[in-house]
Amino acid sequence: MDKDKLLRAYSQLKTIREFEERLNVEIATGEIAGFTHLYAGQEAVAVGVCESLDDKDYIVSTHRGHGHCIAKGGDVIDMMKEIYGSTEGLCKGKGGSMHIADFDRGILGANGIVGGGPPLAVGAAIAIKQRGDKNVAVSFSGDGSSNQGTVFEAMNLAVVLQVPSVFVFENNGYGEHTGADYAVGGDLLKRTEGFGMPVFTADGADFFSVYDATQKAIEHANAGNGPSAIYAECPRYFGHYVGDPQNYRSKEELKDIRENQDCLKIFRAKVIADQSLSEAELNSADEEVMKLIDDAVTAARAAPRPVAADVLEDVYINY
Amino acid sequence: MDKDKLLRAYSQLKTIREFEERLNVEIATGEIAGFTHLYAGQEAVAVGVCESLDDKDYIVSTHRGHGHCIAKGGDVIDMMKEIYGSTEGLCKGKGGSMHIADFDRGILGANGIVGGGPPLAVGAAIAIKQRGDKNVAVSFSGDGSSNQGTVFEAMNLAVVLQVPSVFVFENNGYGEHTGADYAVGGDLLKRTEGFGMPVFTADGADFFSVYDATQKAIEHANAGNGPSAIYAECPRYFGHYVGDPQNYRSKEELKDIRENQDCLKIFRAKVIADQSLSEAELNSADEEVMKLIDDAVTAARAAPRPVAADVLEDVYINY
Amino acid sequence: MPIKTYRDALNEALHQEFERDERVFILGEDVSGGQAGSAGVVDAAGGIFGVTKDLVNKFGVDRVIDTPISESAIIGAANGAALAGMRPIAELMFADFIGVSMDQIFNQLAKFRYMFGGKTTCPVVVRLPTGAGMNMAAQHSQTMYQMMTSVPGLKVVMPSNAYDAKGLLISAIRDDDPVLFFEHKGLYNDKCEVPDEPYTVPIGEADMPREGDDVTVVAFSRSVKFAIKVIDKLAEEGITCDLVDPRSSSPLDEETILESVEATGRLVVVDESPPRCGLTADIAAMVASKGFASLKAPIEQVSAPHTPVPFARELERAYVPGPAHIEAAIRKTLA
Amino acid sequence: MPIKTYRDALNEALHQEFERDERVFILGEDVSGGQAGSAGVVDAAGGIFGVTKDLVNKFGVDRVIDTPISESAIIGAANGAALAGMRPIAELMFADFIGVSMDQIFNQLAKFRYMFGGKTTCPVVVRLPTGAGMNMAAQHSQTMYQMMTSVPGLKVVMPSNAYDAKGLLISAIRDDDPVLFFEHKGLYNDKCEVPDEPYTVPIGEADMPREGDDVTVVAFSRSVKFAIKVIDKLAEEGITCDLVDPRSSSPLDEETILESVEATGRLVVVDESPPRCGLTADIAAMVASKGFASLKAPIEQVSAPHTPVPFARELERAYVPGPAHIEAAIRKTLA
Ligand SMILES: Cc1ncc(C[n+]2csc(CCOP(=O)(O)OP(=O)(O)O)c2C)c(N)n1
Ligand SMILES: Cc1ncc(C[n+]2csc(CCOP(=O)(O)OP(=O)(O)O)c2C)c(N)n1
Ligand SMILES: [Mg+2]
Ligand SMILES: [Mg+2]
Repeated sequence: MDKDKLLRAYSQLKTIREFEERLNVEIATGEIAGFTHLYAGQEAVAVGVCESLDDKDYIVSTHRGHGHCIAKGGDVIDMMKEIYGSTEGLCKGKGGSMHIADFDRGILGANGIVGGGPPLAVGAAIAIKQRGDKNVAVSFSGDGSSNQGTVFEAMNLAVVLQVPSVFVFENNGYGEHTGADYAVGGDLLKRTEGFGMPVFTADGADFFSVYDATQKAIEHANAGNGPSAIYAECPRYFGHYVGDPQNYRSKEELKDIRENQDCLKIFRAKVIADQSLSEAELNSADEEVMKLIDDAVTAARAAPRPVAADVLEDVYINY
Repeated sequence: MDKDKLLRAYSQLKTIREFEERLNVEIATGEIAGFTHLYAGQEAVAVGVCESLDDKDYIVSTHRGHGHCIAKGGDVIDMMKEIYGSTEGLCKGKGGSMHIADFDRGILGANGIVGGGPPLAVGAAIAIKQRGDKNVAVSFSGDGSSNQGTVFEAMNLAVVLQVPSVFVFENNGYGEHTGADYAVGGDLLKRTEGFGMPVFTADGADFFSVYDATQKAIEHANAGNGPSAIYAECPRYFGHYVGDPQNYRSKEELKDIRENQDCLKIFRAKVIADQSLSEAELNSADEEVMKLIDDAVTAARAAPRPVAADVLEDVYINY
Repeated sequence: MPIKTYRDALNEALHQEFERDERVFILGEDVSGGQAGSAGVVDAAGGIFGVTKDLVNKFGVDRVIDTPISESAIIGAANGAALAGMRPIAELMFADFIGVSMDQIFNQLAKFRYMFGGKTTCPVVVRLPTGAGMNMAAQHSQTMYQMMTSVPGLKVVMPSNAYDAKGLLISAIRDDDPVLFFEHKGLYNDKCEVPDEPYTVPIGEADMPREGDDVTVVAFSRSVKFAIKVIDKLAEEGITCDLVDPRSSSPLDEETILESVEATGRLVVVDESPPRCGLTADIAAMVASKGFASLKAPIEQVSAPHTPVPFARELERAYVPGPAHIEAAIRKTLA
Repeated sequence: MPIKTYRDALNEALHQEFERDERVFILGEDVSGGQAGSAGVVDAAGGIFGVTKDLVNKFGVDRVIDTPISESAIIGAANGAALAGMRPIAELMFADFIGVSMDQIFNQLAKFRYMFGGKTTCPVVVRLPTGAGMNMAAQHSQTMYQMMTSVPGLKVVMPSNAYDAKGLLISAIRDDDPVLFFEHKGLYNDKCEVPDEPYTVPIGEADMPREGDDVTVVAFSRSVKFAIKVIDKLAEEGITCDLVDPRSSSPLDEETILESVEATGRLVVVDESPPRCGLTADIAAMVASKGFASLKAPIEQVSAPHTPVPFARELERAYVPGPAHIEAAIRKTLA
């Protein structure tokens, strides 16, 4: 990977992290409405996958969608505005955190329904195949989501139709307050392989590992071999939603994942060790990110607010 | 297996076969309303499973439910009456062929929704576990049904809760007009095993093979090891429904399954070869069955019909 | 003009729209039929009711897609393909099966345009064979469109004759919003004049197949057919009725209904769905709110009873609101 | 009498019914919470809204069952357990998630008793946190009960206060028919007097929290609270209203509504669902058909607009029909 790409990947990881860390603070002010699910800890998955994609590839995200959207090129400022509920937000304040979408970037939406996304991605993959394009349609699912019937159906349909879908499973150990080891019966990998598609396993705290797995998935699709899956274990730094007291997790776990499974630390260590990027370059990327996030919050706070009449727009009829 | 049990099993196989063959004829008279799906060809599965069960075990059936219901002890005459729509039918003429149920026999209903049954069976298994009983709750699913999300969800839930469910998959090669080889992505066995439960494979044309598999599934459950599955390939003798022209199947296939995959022939050959039953005994069982079916049709034709006011019964309120 | 069945009119609409726009495709169970069967054919079915007949022979398996029995994936895939620029048609074999795909219908398809701030539309047509009359019992006979009418963002269309069937389906396919298209199973064999060339019937404009002075009858789907029968009979007695067929319950042509009630002062609403939160209640309420001053008599609602659909012939016959029920209601409102 | 929140009243009902009948159990996502978490606790959640708090500590994981995220299996398992003699309670985390379990709700649960000819009942309670007000946007804010009211065989209950919440939940658990029990998220913290001992509030009997002469207001769920506010304010001006809280939309206490309209001649119906085939239309239609002679003015319906629920605070506030909308409607019907 060349230097520019590496720096870009790092910036993306850092942008997601800081976006989420900052939201965690800002939500406490009461300015942001609704429920927010933070992606911090899992950045290597979103960025590892999306750095292999371009605007003509599709992703379908989840309730925990900020990371996927940023990684796929969603505008950070417009995202922040959406989360604040401004009319300048990506969805004009109608969607909020759980429904961020950007169709020009191939982001077919975050989704508040667990398991809602994978069937949509199969549909996008059908579109790709019918147009004869060489692209992929990626769905993200969590460990919890992997138990939703719609996800199994989507995998089966993709296999039957041999469309270029990539099913990314992010096992962050929990679905809300329930451990994956409880809720996922049997073996997530074997369940997926049972559908007759390869599963590329990656280290979800290591950008490079996820990136490599994604390259394989794309090659598989481009060769006309249909769908595949990527399986990555990764840490969830925060609670399920902002405000979750997390009494089901031990202090040790929370400490350990920050210390030993921080994708930013791991990335930095690798690129410094093999001298592909310098500490100074990384630090200056950090600074740019911090400024971007600052700007985003400032802009979002100042952005125009919707008015009551806007409720009746964007639907084909009112009664 | 002792002689009585063997004779009983044979009679059950034969009863189902003749019930269905006769319906195929009677439907042509126009006396029977609605859609009817015949089970002929698959008898060894229903009987092989249900001969191991008693009234305190539960089954949940499918749209192709006659065989399961007869095998589980459903009254043949009352079933026939239901199919004819009489008030003396098992469901007072309100359900018909697709909704036969008999709660005293542990038959929690045929089901017109593909994939509707397996979650119900998991619920019955929860009931068994909570009461501390040593019973099982069996769901039947077809190859086509195995692709419905609800079926995957049911398997996962049963594994997570370690309840005594048995998931029987009958692969008769087709879901309506579509071949199982097309619609079932990957491998049905591996998909099922991926949930972490054993799958006992049986020859669906051979009663003894299915019976043995069922014994294993029950032992597994009784030992407190939770759910398991039975996988059986079997032939479907008729079309998907009575009237289906079956232009998607070759004449050779239809001939071959009658000649080489007839569970009645196979059963007879075995028990005669090992001298456990005589030809005469089998023939006299046949005669009894033929009479029973005749009686059932005669009774069903003569049975009382519902009246308009019955529409408003059996629901908690009308408006 | 050529006479065609409702079924063939729909089939023709599909052929013509497939021809016109290569982004149009269809997916569902056995929409072609025969995949991996021992006879080696892939045009075995053409849909269980024959509406997609021959499409696969003309347009191939990539555009006439047989699916596993996975309704959530069927609707979800249609939704995703539409977001990605296609014009998918999804077939549910029976409207009743909407239950296993309901989230993709009301939380996804219906909401995308609004929830994403108008930055996309989701032009999916879902075709749903609807209604009772074939003794298929509780899980294969429901209308379902009354529930769907309550979902903002969905258009809900239910043609009552072959001419409308073709014109409305073409409109539905060309519509940028999602359309749930309910085809009554009891109408597939009904015939009327249907032009060979493609044409559209606008969604949201009521038809008025009968005009009269005494009573306004509003009826949907197969009930229109029953209402025509009754109205023609009553005309012989000198009782004349406006018959409004809204063609779609959403958008609803309130104006045509209100104008008619203004003239007649009496309203009978007929639909095969159960009564609670149903279409008869919906229309009655609209008139009680917006056309109250015109009303000379209580509004009569003719619906199915509030029960599941029963199996036996005698029971189903009593269940479906037919000509006798409609006639009684018209007479009552005049009494 | 002790003052308790709606949430605690519900929790108390559950504890008492679990105690009374060992066939009662609950299943859902995180109804206990914490299974296989690194802290090794299994009472981490008690339901995302805390309604099932502490149940697991008293009754154990066999009766307080955490499930995977598989709503079809959750409802289906409840249905199957009920057919097998248990009295299950299923929790859907949000009413909106009914979409992924809808078949098990309307094709299975609702239909068993009828379809099987009355040979069984299916005593399942499904608890569904409902409604807008928390800025959770289109997929976490819907009422859904209007759609469920159209399904024959289901009872549909929506308590508007803590007292009713406890009494209705106990009735629901003891009911032999399936009950969909809608708990408004915006009411969980509301308080009133709630007896410590178990008691029942009958399902299908309306409450009348305000009595008056000028207008009949019928309101459901959280709208009752808004209506009380407005009615108390208008009383100071000398305008007095009957307020009917039906408590359940099905069965519906038609009599109480009709009697009140007979006395007042004016009707305002309020509900947070969208308008089409909704509860306001349903009640309006019922009165337009059965109470027409009493009506002195057009019926006013106060509902949400026919749009999905928007996210931003300003938008959601405009979306939910609140006191201002109700007041305007009451004044309009008197104008
Ligand atoms: C159909 C549905 N059921 C339940 C929920 C509530 N819910 C939101 S996120 C979540 C957990 C999802 O777990 P997982 O897939 O592992 O994703 P993670 O939150 O870990 O990113 C649940 C249960 C929902 N949004 N949709
Ligand atoms: C949810 C749902 N989708 C589709 C159907 C229509 N349908 C009835 S039976 C059937 C095929 C089922 O195939 P399989 O499970 O293999 O059972 P078989 O008919 O072979 O016994 C289909 C598609 C249905 N009844 N329910
Ligand atoms: Mg997770
Ligand atoms: Mg089959």
